[in-house]
Amino acid sequence: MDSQKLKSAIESLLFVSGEPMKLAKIAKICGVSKNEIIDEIERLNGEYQKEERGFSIIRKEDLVQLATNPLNSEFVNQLVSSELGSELSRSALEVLSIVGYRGPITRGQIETIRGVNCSYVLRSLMIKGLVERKETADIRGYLYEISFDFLKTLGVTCVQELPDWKNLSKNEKIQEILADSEPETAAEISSGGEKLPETVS
Amino acid sequence: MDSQKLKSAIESLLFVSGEPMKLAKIAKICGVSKNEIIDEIERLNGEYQKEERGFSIIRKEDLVQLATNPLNSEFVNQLVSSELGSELSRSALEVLSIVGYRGPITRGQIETIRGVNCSYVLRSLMIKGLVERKETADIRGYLYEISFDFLKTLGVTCVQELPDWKNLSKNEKIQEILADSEPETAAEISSGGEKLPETVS
Amino acid sequence: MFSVQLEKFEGPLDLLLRLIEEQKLDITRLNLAKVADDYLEYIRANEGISLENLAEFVNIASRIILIKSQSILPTLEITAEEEKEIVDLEQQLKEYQKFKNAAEKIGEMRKKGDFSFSRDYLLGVAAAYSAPKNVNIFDLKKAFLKVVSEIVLPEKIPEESVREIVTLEEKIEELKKSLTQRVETSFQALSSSAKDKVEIIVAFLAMLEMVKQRLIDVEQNSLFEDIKILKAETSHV
Repeated sequence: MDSQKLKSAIESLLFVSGEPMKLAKIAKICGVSKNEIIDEIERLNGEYQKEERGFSIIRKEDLVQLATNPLNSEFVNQLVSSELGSELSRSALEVLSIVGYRGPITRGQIETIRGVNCSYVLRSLMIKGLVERKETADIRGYLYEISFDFLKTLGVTCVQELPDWKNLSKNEKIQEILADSEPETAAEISSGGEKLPETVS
Repeated sequence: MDSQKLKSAIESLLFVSGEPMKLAKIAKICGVSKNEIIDEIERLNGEYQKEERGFSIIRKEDLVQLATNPLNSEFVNQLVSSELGSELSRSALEVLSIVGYRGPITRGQIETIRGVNCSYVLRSLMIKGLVERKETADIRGYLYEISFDFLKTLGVTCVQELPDWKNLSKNEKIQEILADSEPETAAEISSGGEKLPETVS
Repeated sequence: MFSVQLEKFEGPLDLLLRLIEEQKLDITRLNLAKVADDYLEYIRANEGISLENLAEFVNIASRIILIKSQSILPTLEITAEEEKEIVDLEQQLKEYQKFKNAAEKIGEMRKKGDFSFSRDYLLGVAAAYSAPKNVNIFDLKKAFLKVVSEIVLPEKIPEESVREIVTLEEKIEELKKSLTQRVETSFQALSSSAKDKVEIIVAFLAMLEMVKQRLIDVEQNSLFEDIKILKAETSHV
């Protein structure tokens, strides 16, 4: 692989990976030696600095990670605080209510109920700490539920205290649509897997 | 802010956001006009392409998202698995094309073009996250449009890069048929025009 | 002869386009008439059509019958509304063909697998509890009720389509009735204005074609009497 292509591949890999990547892993994926990766990464980082790009590569021994240029931290902080502090969208509120009345529940089931992909909404609810998830041992993958913090904010001790919970949590329409798409949901989980990363940290 | 600094800030913001960002939001954070952002993003994307970088900026209407260069997918694929690449049925591809070239579009309009009910196909495309919908204030109900994820699975940066875009996106004859079939009222259906019934609402 | 018979078609346009493309024909009124028999035959056989799409197949069938009838008996009068329906169908098919071709191209692009990947939302940002303003338990209940109200159970689709079919069948009955009348008129007109016997024979053959199509039945009491044209007894469509 020529230097240009290798640089491009490294950028793509570091961009997508949320966690620090082992040099050896990058080398293996690109089919070149670790030293070539080290050289290329140094060259890349030099370019980022010289051209004042928005990125910078952080290296600690055998691990590398793509991050933002510290000079832009003012803008980045503004973005993060506005995202975290933003009001709940209508779809966020809907997903939240499904997690409240039907949780613990899988992403696939939430999507079956709403008929819309929910991966982004769920992720934003988790980052805001309103929803938590736990891993199951079976094929269902992750189960989502309302966080303890959010319950406290709502002034209840458990979801069962949500208005009309007993009745609404057993809603027939929801039971029916979930039963209808049972095989479909199972297949999706086994073939696709969760798009969300392992950790939100 | 000079062009170099602005470019850098945009890169950092898009990197951290991960999700599509509104042009207006970037403009607000950077304290410049929306047009300056548009210009800078076009310049950035040009650079990415010319220099074969690992990035690519995807744009849809007022939203932009930073993603990887599609030419690096063989490497990135080894790192993350995408659930978006699963094989689609012929009918799903037809609906996707119509939504892609003609969106935002109502379900009734899609059905006028295909001559057949599309509610099930649309639902599954929305659950997959390939199609999105937005509610309208008027009687048309939902408008469907293509998602960023769909554009990413084709490796294009905007809908205008879809094959034969010019020919398929605007067509007077089809506009006419669509105009004829709208609004959809009970009276029109029972009179048996070329309109298809809205069986699900 | 009828290789599409066993295939499952998603809609009438899908089927029509396939019949036309199979014979490498352009989308024209004349060619629609040519594939009319196959189209009607497919609907008669019926097996490949899902219940929820039957209404659409039947709806287009009424136009196909009209196109066919007119190609056999050019003097057949059709209303302005019917004419518009036929023109619209041609147009619709042409448009559908474009999107069908585009869908194929898009399918190929996806198969190539040159995907772009993005990062997850706020990846690397620490989760921090931020309570939403002005959301209480009753907002959650309200949102949940909205979610429930928007659920559409799949069973409803065929049920409503069946109701639709009933009205469409009535519509086709109507069409047949009016066709029969018009055929009768146009046969008489045709044969009375015929310059020679050849023209009468042509008209007669046209009528027989319609009999074959089960659109009409003919009745002749004795050899040289007038031929009566009746509505077909058996209705297949």
